[in-house]
Amino acid sequence: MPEFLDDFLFTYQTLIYALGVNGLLALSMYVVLALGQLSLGQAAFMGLGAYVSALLTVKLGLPFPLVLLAAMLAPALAALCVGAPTLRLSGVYLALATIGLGEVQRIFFINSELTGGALGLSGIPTKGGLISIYGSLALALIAFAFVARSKIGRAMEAMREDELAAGALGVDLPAYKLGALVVSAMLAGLAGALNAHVSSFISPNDYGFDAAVTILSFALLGGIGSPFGPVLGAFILTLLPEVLRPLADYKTVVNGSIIVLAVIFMPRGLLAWRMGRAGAATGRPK
Amino acid sequence: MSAPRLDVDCLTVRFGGLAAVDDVSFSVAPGTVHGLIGPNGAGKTTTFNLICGLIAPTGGAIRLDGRRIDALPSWGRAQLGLARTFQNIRMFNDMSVLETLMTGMHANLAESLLASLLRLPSFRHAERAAIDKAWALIDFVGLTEAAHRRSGDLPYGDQRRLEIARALAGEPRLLLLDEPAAGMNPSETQALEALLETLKGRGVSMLLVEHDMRFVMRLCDQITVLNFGRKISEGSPREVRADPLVVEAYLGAKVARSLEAPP
Amino acid sequence: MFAQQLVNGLVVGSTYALFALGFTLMFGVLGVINLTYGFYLSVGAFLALFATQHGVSIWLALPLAALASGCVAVLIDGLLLTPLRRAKAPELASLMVTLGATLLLYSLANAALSTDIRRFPPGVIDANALEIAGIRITMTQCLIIAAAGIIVSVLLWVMNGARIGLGLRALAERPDAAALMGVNAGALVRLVSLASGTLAGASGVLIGLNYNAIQPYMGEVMMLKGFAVIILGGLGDIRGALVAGLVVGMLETLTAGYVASSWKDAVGFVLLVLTLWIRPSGLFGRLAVKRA
Amino acid sequence: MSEPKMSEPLLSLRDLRIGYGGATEAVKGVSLEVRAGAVVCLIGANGAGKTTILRCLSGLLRPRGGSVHFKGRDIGGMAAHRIAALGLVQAPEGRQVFANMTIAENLRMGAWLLKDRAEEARRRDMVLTRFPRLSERIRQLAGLLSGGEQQMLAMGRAMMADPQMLLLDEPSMGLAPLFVEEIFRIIAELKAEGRTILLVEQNAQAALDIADHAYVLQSGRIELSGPAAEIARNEKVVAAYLGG
Amino acid sequence: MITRRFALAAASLAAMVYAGAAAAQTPVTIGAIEILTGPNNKYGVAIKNGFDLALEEVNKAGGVLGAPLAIAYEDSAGNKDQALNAARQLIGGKKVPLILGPTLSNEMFAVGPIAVERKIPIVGTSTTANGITAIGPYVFRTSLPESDVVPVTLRTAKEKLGVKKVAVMYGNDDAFTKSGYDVMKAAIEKLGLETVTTETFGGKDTDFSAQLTKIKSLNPDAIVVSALVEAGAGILLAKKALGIPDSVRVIGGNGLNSPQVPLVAREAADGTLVGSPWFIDKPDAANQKFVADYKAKYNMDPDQFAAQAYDTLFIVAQAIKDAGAPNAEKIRDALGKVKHNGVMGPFSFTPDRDPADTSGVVVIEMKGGKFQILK
Repeated sequence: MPEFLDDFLFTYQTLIYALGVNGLLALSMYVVLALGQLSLGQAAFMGLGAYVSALLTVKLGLPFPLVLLAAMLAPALAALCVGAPTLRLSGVYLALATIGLGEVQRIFFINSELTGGALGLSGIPTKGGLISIYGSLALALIAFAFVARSKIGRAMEAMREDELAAGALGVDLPAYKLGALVVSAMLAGLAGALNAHVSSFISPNDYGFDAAVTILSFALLGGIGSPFGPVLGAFILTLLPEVLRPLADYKTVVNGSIIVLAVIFMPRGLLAWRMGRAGAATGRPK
Repeated sequence: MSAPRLDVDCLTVRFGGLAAVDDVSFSVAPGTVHGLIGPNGAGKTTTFNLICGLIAPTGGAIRLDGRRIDALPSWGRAQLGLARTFQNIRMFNDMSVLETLMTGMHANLAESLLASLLRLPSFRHAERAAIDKAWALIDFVGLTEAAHRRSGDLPYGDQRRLEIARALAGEPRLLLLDEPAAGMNPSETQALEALLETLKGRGVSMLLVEHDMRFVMRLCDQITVLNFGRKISEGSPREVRADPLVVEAYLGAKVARSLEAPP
Repeated sequence: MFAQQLVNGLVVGSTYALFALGFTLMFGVLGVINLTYGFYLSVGAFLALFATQHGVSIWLALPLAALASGCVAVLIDGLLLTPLRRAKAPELASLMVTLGATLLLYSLANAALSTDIRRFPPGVIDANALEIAGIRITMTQCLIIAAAGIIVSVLLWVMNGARIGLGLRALAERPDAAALMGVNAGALVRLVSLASGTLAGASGVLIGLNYNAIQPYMGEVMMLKGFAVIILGGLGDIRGALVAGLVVGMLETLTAGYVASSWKDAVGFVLLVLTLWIRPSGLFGRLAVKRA
Repeated sequence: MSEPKMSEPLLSLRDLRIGYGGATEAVKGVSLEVRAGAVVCLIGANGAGKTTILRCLSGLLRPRGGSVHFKGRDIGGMAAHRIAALGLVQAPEGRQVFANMTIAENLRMGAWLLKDRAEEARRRDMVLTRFPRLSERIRQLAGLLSGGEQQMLAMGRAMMADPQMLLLDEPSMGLAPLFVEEIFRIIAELKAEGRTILLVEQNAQAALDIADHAYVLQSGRIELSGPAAEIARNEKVVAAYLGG
Repeated sequence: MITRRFALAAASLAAMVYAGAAAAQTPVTIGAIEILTGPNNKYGVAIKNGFDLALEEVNKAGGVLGAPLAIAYEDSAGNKDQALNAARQLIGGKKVPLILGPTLSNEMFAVGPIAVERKIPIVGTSTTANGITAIGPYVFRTSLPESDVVPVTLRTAKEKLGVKKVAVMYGNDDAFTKSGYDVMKAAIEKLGLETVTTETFGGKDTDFSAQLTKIKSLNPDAIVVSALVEAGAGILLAKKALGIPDSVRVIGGNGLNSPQVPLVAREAADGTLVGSPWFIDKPDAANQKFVADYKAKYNMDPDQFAAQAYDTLFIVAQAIKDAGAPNAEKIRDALGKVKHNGVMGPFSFTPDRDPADTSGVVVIEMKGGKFQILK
């Protein structure tokens, strides 16, 4: 590898990884928002994925693909537990229940000997990297784009617009809500696992409420008309702090202003384009 | 007489101590239009919601083609072939007319998650068939020009048609119509009536809650009249409008007379 | 020790309730989860701090700082949320805009004030604890408990008895119909912002007096607990906010005193999740029946 | 049809145009007037713009062009609460009662702008005499009322403001025949008391029976206007709105 | 007279030329990652102040390798990812031969491995957690780890105050306070003290009444506290409010060793014991000069973070001079051999790159808002 490229990759490695991981997190948020639910547990799901994967790698030395699988299943289980009771309720309640999950989980990580408490887990071996992160992101994007243009995508949008009417058409509301939450938890868990294995160190406070809010803002800034919006939002919000580095103290001020202005002037997100919902050309039959 | 499509048997629901629907029974024969009328507050909307599955009954049974459905949630009933429209139109505003109709086919569109992820031929065929069917429905309800428009932007009358078409898209066994003519003027009502007549001609069974008596009397084969949560009369339009109980509680002498005069 | 722990719990619970009251009021009438709410608490604490540092009596500084926080709340609501309300933007957009504003406001405050913790000048209030039958309680703590009780009574009276409360409930339920009755929606929205901002400011001063830890992020720290409390009490429910605040405060204290302090912070959230399982509308909340 | 008096109309619209967002105009230049003491009805198909006009008159929508004068004052774009304060009060489409409040509280809301308690009590008695069904259930939540009762409450609520002019948007919509009769009987009573009413109705027959003057709205424009009795005989109106 | 004036002129000319030459040279730039924004920026700012003050002196004395020394600051905002980005920026982009910081132990656990990977020495000035230097052979620290300080404090308390029974409180959601606690626990066991209870709290908590009420009922001789300033001050205040007698001392870790504590806790802070490699009233001349200069420049008192940073910059400058070239590998080797006598006392590195000398540690007690040596 030529030296300048090597230097470039080294300098921006964390950023390049973070873009991909945050893109995945934004997609995990998108699945839930796309059917009109709101979860603030994405950070918790991510943390669970990160811890489970790190422990399995460090303590048991399991092979990476198996570790990733486990890192997706554990948050899926947590999503089932926290999602089921709130299915009957409006989105706000799921949001708050997931905040609860996040806090309880954080306190568990802090108090447990196994997870190293507040000191976190360090020395997680580097595994995966560019290919696994961006491969997952691309796969997830394609999958979401395909699903959006199918019966499932239509049912999800129908639920977001009018849950009652969607139910009257035979859309199994609890199954869809729970399914979306579980898929979203799996994606967040995957993102957490991938991230843990490129950053070598994780600690409970990385997955708190602030992180949850940041993940939400990825999706909202980008817009949820298509799965591409949230990824765009994630890229912008990940790059901003780095681009604005010279502003030092006023970095967060500018960051905040951008969010405020974007919402006021583009309430449907930066990428307001709504993806078509049919899986084939909708022209008149010949 | 053939087995009933919908059979409502001793249906009762209480809110607190109050019986909003009290021991109501009626049935809808296949291919017929059944009217459910009564004064405001008589329990029509509650009965309607009980049949759709938005409220759980306190007692009694509801059967669709002989199968108990009263324990199912609304989507479960929809999957078995119960479709409905809403009194206040509920559109999927951002969807095009065509997409709305494809959404209406949800319950009997065979697409697995795997097939849509992999874009298998089975998925493509299902989608193409759905689109073709949607076009046929669009033409049928006369929304051809609006097929690609955002459904939230359509005028009221068109939204009403689209809502009915959306309900029909699932090829329901029974169509529940909640005051479809509300907010329509006589000419629009006539157009709606024509549409429903055509459906009836195609053998679609319907249960209709409506206040426009001319509309109800012309369209319905059988009518059930509720008052204070109880059934007070049942029969053909002619029988019902002649029933003094109905005249007293609901129609009023003037309307009853005007209905008897041939239009 | 048990009696003392009960008093501790009462004080902590009252601070939670104080904080949650304005928060739940804002949600109840304006229908928005306003994340900038915590900031008004910091504003109140700092304004009172500066005033007392310039020799103003705390009894004057408290109401003035609280009112000024209310004005800041009105200003921010007018700048950020009113345009969204007018454009009938989706509810998540409002959440998002307050999120952005939170980032902006706290970082500005941090740049201007630094994050050093500060406390009121000595002697602004009698800091000595009263000791009654072995139970110690300070003047500020009595003030906090009394304030929580009084504010709840006043709010309940306003919302259920007073004419203005009637207008607020009407506005919350059907803004258009309320406007047709001659309700000046803009003015009432400002009034609610003012009231909840003032409540936040006042609780900021009291919390600042009690814990002596005034710093720009102090309001942000309260937000998570605030969420738990307003959900437990039922969103928008004033009586519920008081009871839930007290319950959470009491349980936390007893957990720390008799179980394990490391699980103290989890109690509120475990309770939250349990509540959602058993009684999703909160302790007092009624779930609105969806009508077809 | 010469107008004997040259007095100013109570309400007059000149070339009113209204549109939402960037979309095409829903109301494309409507002029109409309502004189004090008259009942004027506005009929037309769904989507013709009737409700849009009423919402604009009440200040819930801003006009894009043209003018609205009430009692000689330009009220185009004025805030809703100020228009209500001038005495132009609407009972909106779909009733819009405050479901989580009792009937008594709903009525109090109607008198929101009134400071005089004694007067409020007097008006309440008046309203309750007119709508005895409401007085039976005065402590009940409005959300538990039937549709017809809610409509009565909506009208009673509007009457609590003792309006100089009443805007009624689809008062008979979704009501059982007996209730429809009762609502129109009440409108007739109000007319007999000399109240000024602008009535928007689907039930064109009943509306034309009661009104002095009528306007027919189609696609955002006035197609026809004149004394109600004449309009009721117009062939096109009979065909399109009265049902052959 | 003339000669003297001439000599003076010549000397000053020479100085100017020399300084000019140094200025004209491309400066030797080292990197620093500190928390300069966000809620924890007071630590980063104090450290930066310490560096800048020392940097002025180093450059006034001719800089290093004939060129001025410069520091490229990067902000981590206390965020692990931003700290990583900053480190990569400094190593890959600015090609610095050495990095100072980062501020928090947590950040060091993330940043340390990549410095090791690129063989760039990284010197923590405030990272006191266990296991920092075990990250790899390029990770140094100049701050005494808690494990060197806390046992001294506890032993002194036992010997001078007769402490036998202690209650322990620590912030369990923060790596710094948690590792402080681990050290305390070990030291308490080693000294044979009895622990009556161990209580935890969150770093952002403001209410400690429940824990302290429980502690009060158990009558310990002292309360051992591992906390940062905010929580520490809150504990002192609550202890007084709950009427725990002044004879029950609070024995703190490094977090309580801050001039902020008495600012907030005021008289409630009196009697607090901490161990420290440095305190503001240390009488030696170097320290007096440092404190005076710092006050003159920043208009506030320095804290131990500033002092450690101040010393560290001299140590690093010395190592660069000794290395003879701004080369990471050479600087690392030179660092291991530096001997420096600064405001903290004599300093050198152990083979494990930790501070070797703990003789500077004194146990100090708060009296009337100021720390003084425990008699």
